[in-house]
Parts: sequence; structure tokens; C-alpha cells
Amino acid sequence: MQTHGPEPLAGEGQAGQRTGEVLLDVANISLRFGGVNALTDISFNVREHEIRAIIGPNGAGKSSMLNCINGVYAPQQGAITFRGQTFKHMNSRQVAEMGVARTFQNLALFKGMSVLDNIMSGRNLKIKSNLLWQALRIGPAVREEIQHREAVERIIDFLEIQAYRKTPVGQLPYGLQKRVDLGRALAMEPQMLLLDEPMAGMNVEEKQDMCRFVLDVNQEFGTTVVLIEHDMGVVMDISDRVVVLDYGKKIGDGTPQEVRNNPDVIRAYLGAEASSNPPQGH
Amino acid sequence: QAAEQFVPLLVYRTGQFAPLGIPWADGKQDYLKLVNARDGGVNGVKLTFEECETAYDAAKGVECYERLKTKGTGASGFDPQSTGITFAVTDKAYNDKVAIETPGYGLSQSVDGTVFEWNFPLLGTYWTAADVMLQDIAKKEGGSLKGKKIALVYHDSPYGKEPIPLLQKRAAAEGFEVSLFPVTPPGVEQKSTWLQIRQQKPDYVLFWSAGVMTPAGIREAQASGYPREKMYAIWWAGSDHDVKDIGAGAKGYNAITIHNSAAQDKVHDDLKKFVYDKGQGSGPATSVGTLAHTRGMMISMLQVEAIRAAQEKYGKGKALTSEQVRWGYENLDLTADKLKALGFGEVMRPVKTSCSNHMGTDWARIVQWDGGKWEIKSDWYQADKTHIDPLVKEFSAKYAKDKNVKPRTCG
Amino acid sequence: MFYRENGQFKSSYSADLALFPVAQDRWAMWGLLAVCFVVVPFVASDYVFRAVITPFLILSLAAIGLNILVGYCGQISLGTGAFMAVGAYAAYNLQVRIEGMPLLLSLLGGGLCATAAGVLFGIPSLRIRGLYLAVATLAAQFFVDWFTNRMKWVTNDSSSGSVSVANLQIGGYAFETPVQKYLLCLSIVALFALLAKNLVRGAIGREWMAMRDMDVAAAVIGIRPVYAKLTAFAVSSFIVGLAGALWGFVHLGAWEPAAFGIDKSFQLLFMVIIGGLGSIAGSFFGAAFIVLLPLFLNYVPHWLGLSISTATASHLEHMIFGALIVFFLIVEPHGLARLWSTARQKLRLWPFPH
Amino acid sequence: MGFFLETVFGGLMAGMLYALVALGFVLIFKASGVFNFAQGAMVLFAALAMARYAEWFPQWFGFQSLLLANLLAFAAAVATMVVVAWLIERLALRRLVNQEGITLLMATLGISYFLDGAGQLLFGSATYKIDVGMPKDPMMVLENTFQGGLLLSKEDLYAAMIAAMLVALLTLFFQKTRTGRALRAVADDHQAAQSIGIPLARIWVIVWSVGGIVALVAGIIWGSKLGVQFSISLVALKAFPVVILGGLTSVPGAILGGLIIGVGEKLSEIYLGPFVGGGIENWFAYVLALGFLLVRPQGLFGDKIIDRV
Amino acid sequence: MTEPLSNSPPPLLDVNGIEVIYNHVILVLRGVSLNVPEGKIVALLGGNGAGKTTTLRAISNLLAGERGVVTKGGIRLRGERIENLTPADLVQRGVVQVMEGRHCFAHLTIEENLMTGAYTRSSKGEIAANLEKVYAYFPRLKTRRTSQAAYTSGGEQQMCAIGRALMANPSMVLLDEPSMGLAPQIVEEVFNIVQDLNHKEKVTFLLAEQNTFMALKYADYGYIMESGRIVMDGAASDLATNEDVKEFYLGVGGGERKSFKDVKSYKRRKRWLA
Ligand SMILES: Nc1ncnc2c1ncn2[C@@H]1O[C@H](COP(=O)(O)OP(=O)(O)OP(=O)(O)O)[C@@H](O)[C@H]1O
Ligand SMILES: Nc1ncnc2c1ncn2[C@@H]1O[C@H](COP(=O)(O)OP(=O)(O)OP(=O)(O)O)[C@@H](O)[C@H]1O
Ligand SMILES: [Mg+2]
Ligand SMILES: [Mg+2]
Repeated sequence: MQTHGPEPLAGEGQAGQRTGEVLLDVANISLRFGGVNALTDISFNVREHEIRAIIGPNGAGKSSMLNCINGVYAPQQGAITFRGQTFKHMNSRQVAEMGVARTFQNLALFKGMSVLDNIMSGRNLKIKSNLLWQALRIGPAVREEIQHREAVERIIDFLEIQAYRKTPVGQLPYGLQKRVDLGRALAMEPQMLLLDEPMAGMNVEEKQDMCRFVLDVNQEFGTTVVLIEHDMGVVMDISDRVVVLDYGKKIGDGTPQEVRNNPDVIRAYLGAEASSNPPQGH
Repeated sequence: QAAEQFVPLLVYRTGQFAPLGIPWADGKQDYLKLVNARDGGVNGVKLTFEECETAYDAAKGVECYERLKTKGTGASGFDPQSTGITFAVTDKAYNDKVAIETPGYGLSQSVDGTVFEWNFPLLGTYWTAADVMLQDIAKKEGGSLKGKKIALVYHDSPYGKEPIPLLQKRAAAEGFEVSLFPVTPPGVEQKSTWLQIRQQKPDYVLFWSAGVMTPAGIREAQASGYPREKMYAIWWAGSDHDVKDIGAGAKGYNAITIHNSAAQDKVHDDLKKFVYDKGQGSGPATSVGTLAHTRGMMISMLQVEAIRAAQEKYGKGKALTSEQVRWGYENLDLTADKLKALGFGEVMRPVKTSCSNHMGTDWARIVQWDGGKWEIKSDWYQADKTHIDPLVKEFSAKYAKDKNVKPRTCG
Repeated sequence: MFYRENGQFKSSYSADLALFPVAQDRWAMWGLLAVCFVVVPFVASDYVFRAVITPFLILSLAAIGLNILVGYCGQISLGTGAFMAVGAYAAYNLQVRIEGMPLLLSLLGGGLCATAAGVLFGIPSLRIRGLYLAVATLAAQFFVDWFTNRMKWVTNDSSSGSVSVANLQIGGYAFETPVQKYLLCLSIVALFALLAKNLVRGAIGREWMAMRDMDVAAAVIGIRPVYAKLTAFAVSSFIVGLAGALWGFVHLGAWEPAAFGIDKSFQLLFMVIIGGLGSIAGSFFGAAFIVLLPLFLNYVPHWLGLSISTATASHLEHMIFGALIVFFLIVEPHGLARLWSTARQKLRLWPFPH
Repeated sequence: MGFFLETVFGGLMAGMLYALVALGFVLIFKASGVFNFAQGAMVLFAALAMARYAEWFPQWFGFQSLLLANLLAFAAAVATMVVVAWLIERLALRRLVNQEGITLLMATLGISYFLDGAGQLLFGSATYKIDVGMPKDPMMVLENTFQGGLLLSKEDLYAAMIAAMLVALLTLFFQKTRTGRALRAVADDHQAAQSIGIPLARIWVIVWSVGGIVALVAGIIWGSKLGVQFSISLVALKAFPVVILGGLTSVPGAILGGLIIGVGEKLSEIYLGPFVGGGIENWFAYVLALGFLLVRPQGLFGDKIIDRV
Repeated sequence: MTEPLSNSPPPLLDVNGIEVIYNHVILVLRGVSLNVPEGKIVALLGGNGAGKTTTLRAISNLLAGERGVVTKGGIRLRGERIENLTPADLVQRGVVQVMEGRHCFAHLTIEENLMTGAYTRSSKGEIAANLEKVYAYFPRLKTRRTSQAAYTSGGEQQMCAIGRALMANPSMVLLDEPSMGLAPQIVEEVFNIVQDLNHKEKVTFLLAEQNTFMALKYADYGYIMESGRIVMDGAASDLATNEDVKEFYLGVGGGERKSFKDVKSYKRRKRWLA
């Protein structure tokens, strides 16, 4: 994306000193579903501009954590502070307005809509013209539509999905759908991007592309990224800090190196072999 | 090429009301066939006809009306077989100059020919029907209704609501009480209605029902112990098929009729001889002579006589326009002798219409189901005009005002 | 071969955002409109206008309204008849109670009242979904049926509960003949179809579709379910109410509550499903299918010179109609509109198979 | 008090009758995820078959016994409904595997038109009689306790008992058999069910046959009450709020829903109706269902509506 | 294309030049041929949209529900043409597919999901044994056995889907992206299970995978697809050492594993090269 996304924050975003203030602080979150403790007393923070990974075995509560931040789930306990504002429970709309975007593990695309419409819908928050103008589609409404369309086209170029613009997303192969999902999130021009297994179901080449997108977004616009991923290669390579969850509890937090050497993490998640040599290649 | 006169037949042989619609439609068609077969048409003018299925649906009825109104030399009057369709085509008929014949249904105020030039509610309306029912009840009660409780259980639609103004007027005048029990169509389940009736114990129940509501109501009356002898049904709820299957359970159930359904007259014999024996009957021979079938034949007969009357004026042996046939409707004069000659002598009362009176006759009588067949229970009553006429005036004046119709003067 | 996009390059986003980006479509559309406004009035008979085209147009409009709700926003409604009734009766009351009320304002006023009713009955949709929501709309249906039957003032104290309107005039111009009425309907339908199309391809349309396809994800990107659903109910009921007013005023002229009964609701739902959920053009296809096919089937025996009884013909008609519905669904579950676009896609590739 | 009890009891009976029709909806929905619009048409078709066979067989085979006629007619009607189910699977459902619910709903609508037409074409559209010897006259109970006693309809009582039996059987079928579980799987995901070897064709024929037989029982009971004619397909409209209230996927829900709707609508009509002009029970049933749904959006016993991301 | 394992017995599954069209117009497979010998593990590799899933659907006859049809070519199982069989018939013949994207029965509990997997099995004892086996493979499922499948995590659902297929005691399994969404440990486990079943119970596998490294590690033979065609095939060990495969599918071009961080505009470079 060559042009303005969200305004780079106070000049500090670029290389050099990468991370800044604490942007998001999660304090003592607990979440239960009936008898299942999905999250137990989880606390961690995310700094501005960093790439923060959340890892953990299946069912550890990673997706649930994102859902709490997003306001999809209401945790029974704990508080979430975003940009200095503290919430017990956030409502999805507020979260979106504050600049948090999100992709989904199980693909929550709008199946009946085209790629273009899916990504355009990410910009709906920014649309100002009212119903009547939209119905008449004259003057400001059209101008607005074109202006957003331009922004979306840049995202489409960036993600290299030009050829599928008008295809209904339901017909795309899985990997491309993941990309559209990312596109929709990017269209919101978020300050913070929550990615739930964005690289599942991709081969190495495609994962590399995806990493590229994530890194570009992170570096060029200073967008903070929270990333859930099972591919340790990716996590180790691109993240700044890693949280490890297991059975709803936090068992590790630190730089990739620290986490990789944490015995709890090795036992619960990585397995002895995986920690000693990266899973991809030899 | 001999002249031909086109008769449109709006019918419903399918849908909710088919059990009534089928014999009715058969009767209408059979009589036209009979006239063609026996008399070679009306003064040599062959009757042609075409059925159009409405399924009792107003929109479909409108489509049928539009489709058939200009056929031949013009449709010779429509019998829409439905109150809803009548409403929908009344205005159109006014513009198209086609007569609408609604024997025993339609708008009660359309008796007034000065306002409703094109409508012919021949033989009776729901107001005359309600009036005659009350007369019969009064007679049973020794002449007066004072202090009685009368319930109206009705199909909750314009059709079922028609008698209400008259009932209320008479109740106020004669000191009896009317209570209203609407039944939401189709009326398959009427327990609450009949529980209320069981609780309030009205002396009589007037039953303005249609279709499946009728057997459901009779069954429920039976199940809640309300005597069927105290029920008076409108003519659309008093056909054979309404009670046949209930048999003894409906014993005592009264219905009003505009004709002697029970009677087998010459027209039935002719029909058998000229139509059914030749294998040209429209329906099963068993339905000939049932109430609905006979009513269908009467309706066609009235139409044929209107055509005949109009031919007297506009030229015998000619095919007439819709507008000309209307004149015939307005100048019907079927005396007892004429009816006898037509084979309807035993079946119905004389009919005479005029510019201001589009009903022609308002006599009716009560029949009762004896568990196996209908029995004539009363002599003919004529509707009491004292309450009906002012109502007709009032309602047709309102209609004229709403619609910007300038009443004609009949002279 | 005939349908090539080659050489048509879009050089601006506004060109790509145009209603019909492909030139052939654009011409076809102008052609169609020209035929409808100029040619049809001269060739069709009164019967065709009154019994075929006018009802088709009005029901198409209602179907568009419903399609917005069901097809675009994913809220199943079985109360369309009720909203049509509200539109019709409200317009009627405006017309008879306010001296000199312009016809167009009455019609629009009918639409607005329907909007209010639609929003009211749409509130449960915030909690209830899918087929369960059908209950809320059915409640609307039966309640309005009852209300129009029971409240005398609704029908201006008409004794029988049926009402009628006469003298349709706009600015002194009377709409009396079938052709005039047809043109009135055509203009209104064309205008509202365009407005509806604009809405569904704009931001609000995307909100509706997002709610339909995946409401949790929609909420996460900042779409307010309350706003999206209620606007869908509002816009939908407005159009449906307007169609209802037209149905009463222009098509029927006089009507009783049964004219807007549950049958109408079902009929309209069938139209949008058969035509194609989430497609404005589909609403027209669906209305054509449901309105015209039975008429057509009705004529077939005549054309073939068969003399079968009315009842048999009518039963056969039902059977064939039912069978055709199933047949079309098998060929294309997403409705006639999708079938049409697949056909177009084939044309585009023709003569190559793929 | 006596009257109140009578009302409640009347409501319970009516509710059972609704439940009987509702059951057909639930069965097919639970087992294939299809909201079967044709249920009303199936009730009509089955009842017509039953009524006409019972009329024809004695004529064709020359016997008199009403019992024999009824038994034969019932057997033949069951066979007819199985054939109908088989045809529906063959000609429609099979080709609509894995389509969305609304498409399938629409297909059942087509089926319903077809059955309406075919039923009346084959069996006629007048009123026909089903006489399975249901008692029609009322009985009085508790005459000493209440003034005037309580009036009960025996016919309703019998019908309610039959409905209860049917429900018990079906509940067992769903809970205890392997097929029951497979049916629920099919409702969730046609394709996945296929992929693990559940033969959709066979399952659907079974389900629609059972649905047809339930329709037949409902048709016999309603038909012996009202006579068999087109209108009995309209009782499906009465069953609709019942299914929704009880939960689309729950057999016991259909019964409980039926009872609640039955009692609710009778009470409302009798105690509320007079104040607003009467005739309210129809919409009141829906409003009642709506009220419950606002508390439990999936109906009383329906499967929870799942939304997860 | 070379005939794989040419001197081995006739293949269990033989796909011959099939062409698949979705929705009457979208041509997705353009003449795909492949062989799966009895008792082997064959991997089907390729990028997004290459047509792997479509190939598997064509084999298991699940295309109809997606409005796809096989328009050319033929598929044989043990020499028998199977295009006209129903998926249920195929399961009867021992071929089960694990669908991409899990497809658990949302309203059924995990255990009920597994039990429906045994629909074609009638022996109670066998079913119980299979259930135990699946629970042994995936202990996580046992702890969640009474949860409705919809409320389990993505990975748990994936395990459930695989376990459900195993409940049918299949002789051949078509696995579509089994590793997707699974934690590395579990991925390892899944492949171990595959190997286990293959060795001990002689189950044949055709597996479509994105995780090329793992797939080639465990498979005997591999096919690589691109845009609806098979572009390369060979023994897994050969493929794993092939330079192109290494570069495009294993991310170890030039012998060195590259950090994900350092890969710059990979796609674009590839396009220039093309
Ligand atoms: N139901 C469908 N309708 C139309 N096109 C489809 C459908 N399913 C798949 N396709 C198209 O077929 C092509 C191949 O898809 P397929 O799902 O087989 O790829 P894949 O190799 O499995 O990809 P992935 O690794 O992303 O799962 C894609 O271009 C896709 O768009
Ligand atoms: N809505 C819900 N209702 C009930 N249980 C839930 C719900 N959402 C999550 N859970 C349970 O909470 C636990 C954590 O689930 P979550 O989806 O957060 O796991 P995860 O870490 O994302 O796993 P995976 O890597 O497999 O996606 C799981 O056991 C899951 O079954
Ligand atoms: Mg997860
Ligand atoms: Mg795939």
C-alpha cells in the first residue's frame, strides 16, 4: 500500500526503536462457559507498533482472548485498557471505532458478497452520507463511494487479488479467502490488528506472502499486530513478544527466544523436537 | 352463422370453498346446456360460455373478469360467486357497463338501483336473510323477541359482517340482545367461541359461516351441547355437503333458503332428459337436485331470462351487448306461471325487478336437517321492510357520496 | 460472440461503479425502458394491462421491498401482506379524510405508515433470528388482518369492511384508462427500483448483506445490528407499503382485508426466492414467474385445443406450477436471477464452452 | 371456576390437535433441516387418500364391514404416503443436497402445490367423510363439584391420547436409535453426513415416510372432525406458532408448545376478546409465541442457535 | 507424466484425466490423473486454488452438493468405476473423506459426532473399540466429549473430524488439509497416526496438504498441482530434494532456510521470473 493508511503515530513508528507505549493492557481476564474455563486470570499487554504473538495448544483460549478484546465475548472478570480507557466489557462497535480490526480463524467472510464488497464493508464506519443520499446516489454520496473505492483498490493491489475483485468470496479457495479477510480488516485502517491464524492452510510460499503483508502493514503504517499462529517458524521470525496460553492459563510471556527456552512452553506446546529445530526446513 | 350470446362463468372448483363451488358451478353450466339442448338457445341465440377459476381469490377473480368481459358480443352479466370479488369488480363494472349478478350475496345496499345501476342482488340479501330468520324465531317464541338473547357467530370477513347493522337496528327497536362472535377464517377451530356460547346461553345462534367453518361449528356445538335446533344458518352454510357427513349430529340444524332446495321440479327432469342422459352433464348425476346445484341452475336461469327480456326490447334472436343485458336484469318479470313453464314453479317465488329495486323478491323460508335430508320447516316469509329500507337508503347514499356517484332518478 | 466486453476498458472508478458497467447491458436497459414506456402502451390490450402487466409491476415493487429485507438483510418475513395492508389503508385514510390530499402524497404517506409498522415489528429481530423471526412477522400479519377487520375507523366506517377509491388524479391529470394506470405504476416502479438498487449497492446495502452473511463479523467491523436491521425493515416496509397502496388504489380499486392476507405474504416470499434472493432484477423475474406462469398455464389447454374441465385444468396447473418451482430450484438454487447471469456468462464465452 | 377449567381443558385438547400437525414439521426439520412447507398439503393428501380408499374399497371388493374398510384404507394410505416420500426424495430432495435452508423450504413449497393439485385430481375436491368411529357427543364430569358440571368432548380426548402415543413413539425413535442420531447429523450438515457414509436417500425416504404417516394420523383426526376437504390443509397455519414456540427441533416441544398455545389462545379469546371485539385468538397465539421467543430465541426446547467465530 | 511405481500391483485408486466444472461455467480441473496404490500414503500438494479439494471431492463424489460435475475422464476404485456411486456407497467400500474446514455436526456433542462416524458399522464391540482408539489418539477430545461441537475450538473440531472418519474403520482415507489449525505437536501426532494406521492397519491415504514439509516427510509418493493440472509427481523423497519444490513449497531455496522476516516481495520476483 503506497499511500496514507492511518497516520503514522508521532514519527516514532519506523525502524530503530520499534515499539512504543503500552497500547492495550489486559488485566486478570477470566472467561467461563458453563463448566469450561476458557481463560483464567490472564494478563498481558501490547505495545504500540509491536507484533505480539499468542500461541498455545488447541483449545488453550487464544481465540477466546481475541473475542474478549473485540467485545464478542464478555469476560466474567478482569478489565481491558485500550489507549488509556478501561473497559470491563467493550461493545464491538466501540472497539471498531477505536481502531481495532480483526480477522477470524474460521473465516467469517460475508459469503454472498464479492471480494470488493467484502473489503468495502470494512470501510463502512467511515461512510458519512445518509440513507437518502445513498438512495439518490448523487453528489457527495458518489464522491464518497469513489474515494473509498480508491482506498480499497489499493488494498486489493497490495494483497494481489485484483483478478478476484468481483468473485463471490464463497467460491474462492481457502487461502485466498484468508487474504480477503485480511483485506477487510485493513480497510478499516486500524491502529491495532488482531489476526487469528492468518496463515493456516497455506503453503510456505503463501505464508511468506502473508508475512510480507503483515510486516509491511506493521512497518509502513505502524499498525500494532496481535497474531495467533501455530507455525512456530512464523512466530519466531516475525513477532516481537510472545504470550503462551495453555488450558486458559498463561504459561509464558517474553521474546521469542525466551519463550522457546521456557520449559513449561516446551512441555505444553512445542514438544522437545520442535523447539530445538524450526519446523520448516532442516 | 347463428348469433351467439356469451355467458362468463366465474367459478371456484378448487380451494377452501370448493365443496360449495363445485355443485354451484355445475348447476350454472348445466342450465345453460339445457337451454341450448332443449330450446336451441334463447330465441335461437345459442349460449356460449367459458369457465374461469377464481379459487375464491379476489385478484384472480379480477383477472377472470377482465379476461371474459369483452368476449363475444360482451359478457352477459357476471355472477362472481364471492363477496370479495364483487367488491373488486363493482367499480369496474360501472365503467365497463357490465351487469353484476349477486343472488343472495354481495352488497346489501346494492338493492338500490338508483345508485347501483349495475348490481343485481337478486332474490335476497343478507339483510333480508337476517330479517327472515328473526321472523321465524319470533314465531317460535310466540310473536315477540323481547328479552331474548341472540348470538351471531360469523365468518370474520365482510361477508360475515353484513347482517350486523340490521340485527343491531332490530335489536334496538324490539328489545332483544345481540351478541357478536367473530370466527377468524378459515375457522377450523372454534372451541373458544362455543365455550362462550355455552357460558352465555343465547336463545338462538345465527350462523353466518362458510366453508369448513360450518362443519367445525356444528361439531363444536354438538361437543359443547348447544342444541342444533337453535341454530339458524345462512344459505351458504346450509348445503347438503355441509351437514351430510355429520349426519345425525346435525339433526335439527336450521338453514334459511331462497328456494325450495328439497323440491324436485320439471327443470330437474328436463336436465336429466336433455343433458345427463346424453352424457353431457357437468358434474355427477348425484349432485343434481342438491341445494347448491339447484341454486346454480336458478342463477343461470335468471341470467337467461334477463337475456330473453332484453331481446324483447333490443331484438329477438340477436346477440346482445353487456349493456343491453343489464336492461334485461332490470326488467325481469318472472310470474308464477312463467316460472312454472320454466320448470321452477315449485322451486322459487316470482321475481320482478325494476329500476329502483334490483332484488326482485325478498321471500325466503327455513329448512331443517333431519339427519338425512333437508326438510322444509316453514312457509315463505317476506322480509320486513321497515328496518331494511332505511338501511338501504342510508348505506347507498353513503356509497354514492364516497364514490361521487350521481343517483339516477327512476321514473 | 455477441456479448463481448473486449475493448471496453474502465478508466475510472465511477465508470466501474456505474449501474451497468457493460455497454451491452446499458443499451439493453435503455431499450427495455423505451419499449416499456413507448411501445407497450400502443401494443398491449386493456386486458393485458389490467390483468397482467399492472399487477406484475406492483407485485414486483413489493417483491423488491421484501427482497431488501429477506434477500439482502437475511430477515425472513411472512408479514408482507400486513405491511401492504398498512400502506393501502393508510393511504386510503389520508385520501378520504384530508380534503384535497394529492394522490402521490397519500401513496407516499401510506408507505411511511408502513415504515412505522415495519420498524415496530422489526424490533424482535434484534433478538430472534431465522425461521423463528417469521413468527414476529406472522404476528404482524394476523394482527393487521384482525385490526383492519375490527377497527371501523380504518375503513372509514364502511359497513361491510371493504373500501374503495375512485378518481385517481395527480396534478389535475386523471389516471383512468388502463394505459394511464400502467404508466403511473411503471414510473413509480422504475423510480423505486432504481433507488433500491442504489441503496443495495451502496454502503447501507453492504451493511445489510453483512448482517445477513455473518452478523458477528459484521459487528466486529463496526456495523450496528440495530441500525442495519431496523433500516432494512424501514426501507423494506416503505416500499412494500407503497406497493400495497398501489395494489389497492390502482389495481383493485376496491378491496377487503382478505386482499392482503397471508396468501399475499407467502406469494411474495415465493417471488423473491424463485427470482433470486439478494437481487433487484430477481424480484422482477420472481414476480413474473409467480404472476404470469399460472396465467400462461391457464391458457395452454386453450391453445392446444384440449377441452379439459376447469377443475382438472386448475389441478394440473397447480401440479405443473409446483413441479416447475422444484425444477428451477434444481437447475439453479439461487433463483432465476442467477440462472440469468450464468446464461450471460456462457454467452460471454461463446462459442467456447469454458 | 368450572367454566375456567372447561376453558383450560378445551385449550389443552385443541393444543394436542395442533401438536399433532406440528409434529410433522418438527420431524422433518429435525431430521433434514428442511422446514416442510408441504406438511399441510401432506395432511390433506393423506386424509383424502384415507377417506377415498375407505369409500372405494368396499365398492371394488364388495364387502360391507366399516372396520375392514378402515383398516385396508389405512394400510393403503400408509403405502401411498411412503410412495409419495420416495418420489419426493427421488425427484426433488436428491438433487438439492447441501443447498441452503431457504432453497429447500421453497422446494417444499413446490411440493405442496404439486400435492394439492395431485391430491384433488386423484381423489376429488368435494367434502369426504372419514368415519373411524370417534365418539361425537360430549360427556359430563364432576357434576357434583361444579354447578353444571364440566363438559368434555370425548372425541378430543381420544385424539389427545393418540397424539400423546405418537409423541412417545417418536421421542423413543429419535433418542434410542442409531438412525435417530444420523437424522440429526443430516440436519446439521448434508455434506459431512454424506462423507461419513450416511445414505441420504434412504434417510430421507424414512423421514418423509414417517412425516407422511404422522400427517395421515393428523389428517384422520382432523378429517373425522371437519370432513376431508381442501381446508384441512389450513390447520398447518395453526400448527406454525406451536412448532416455533416449542422449538423447531423438539418433539416434546411440539406437545408443550401445542398445550401452551391451545390454552393461551382460548383464555385470551374468552377473557380478553370481549373487550376488543373478539376474534383475537389467531394473532394472540403468535404474540404469545413471540413473547416466549424474546426470552428464549430458540423456542422452549429447540437447539440453541449457534453463532461462533 | 511417468507411470508411478510402475511395476507394483494395480492401484487401489486410479484417477484418469478428469475435468471438473462448477456451476456449469467454472472449469477447475483440466485433466487430472493420479494413482494411489494400495497401502501407500500419497500426498497431493499445491497452492491455494490449485484444485486439491476439488480432486478429493470428485473422488468421494461430494461434488454434487457444490454444484460441480465431472465432465471428462474416469475414476476407478479397485478397477470399478465409481463416478456414479453415492458417497455412502463409497464409505461402504471403505473410502472416507475428511472434509476441509472440519464440518462437524454443530448441534451434536463431540461423542455423538464420533458415533455418527460409525454409522456404517454395526458391531457394538467394534464401535466401542474404535471410540476408545480415537480417544487414545486425541485425548483432548475425551475431555470435551459432552460439548456441542460448535462450541469447541478450531483445533478440537479438526480432531473431531479426523476421529469421526476413523470411526468408520476405513480402508482408504481422503484427508483434506488435516494439519490446518492444529498446534505443531498435534500436527506431528496426526501424521504419526496416519503412519500408524498405514503401517499397522494397511489403511491407504490420499492427503491434500499445504504443509509440504510434513506431507513429504510421511508420504510415499507426491503429486503437485497447479491451476487444475498435475505439474509434477514423484516419490516423496525425490520431491523433497527437488530444487523447485524446495524453493517454492519448502521455502528453502538455495539450500538455506530463509527467515520469514527477510523474504521481500516474493511473489513479485517470481512474477518477473515467469
Ligand atoms: N463451489 C464452488 N463454486 C465455484 N468455484 C469453486 C467452488 N469450489 C471451488 N471453486 C474454485 O475451484 C478452484 C479450486 O478450488 P479448490 O478448493 O479445489 O482448491 P484447493 O487446492 O483445495 O485450495 P486450498 O488449498 O486453498 O484449499 C478455485 O479457483 C475455486 O475458486
Ligand atoms: N462460545 C463458547 N461456548 C462454549 N465453550 C467455548 C466457547 N468458545 C470457546 N469455548 C471453549 O473454550 C476453549 C478455548 O477455545 P478457543 O477457541 O479460544 O481456543 P483456541 O486457543 O483458539 O484453540 P485453537 O488453536 O484450536 O483454535 C475451548 O475448549 C472451547 O471449547
Ligand atoms: Mg482458535
Ligand atoms: Mg482445499
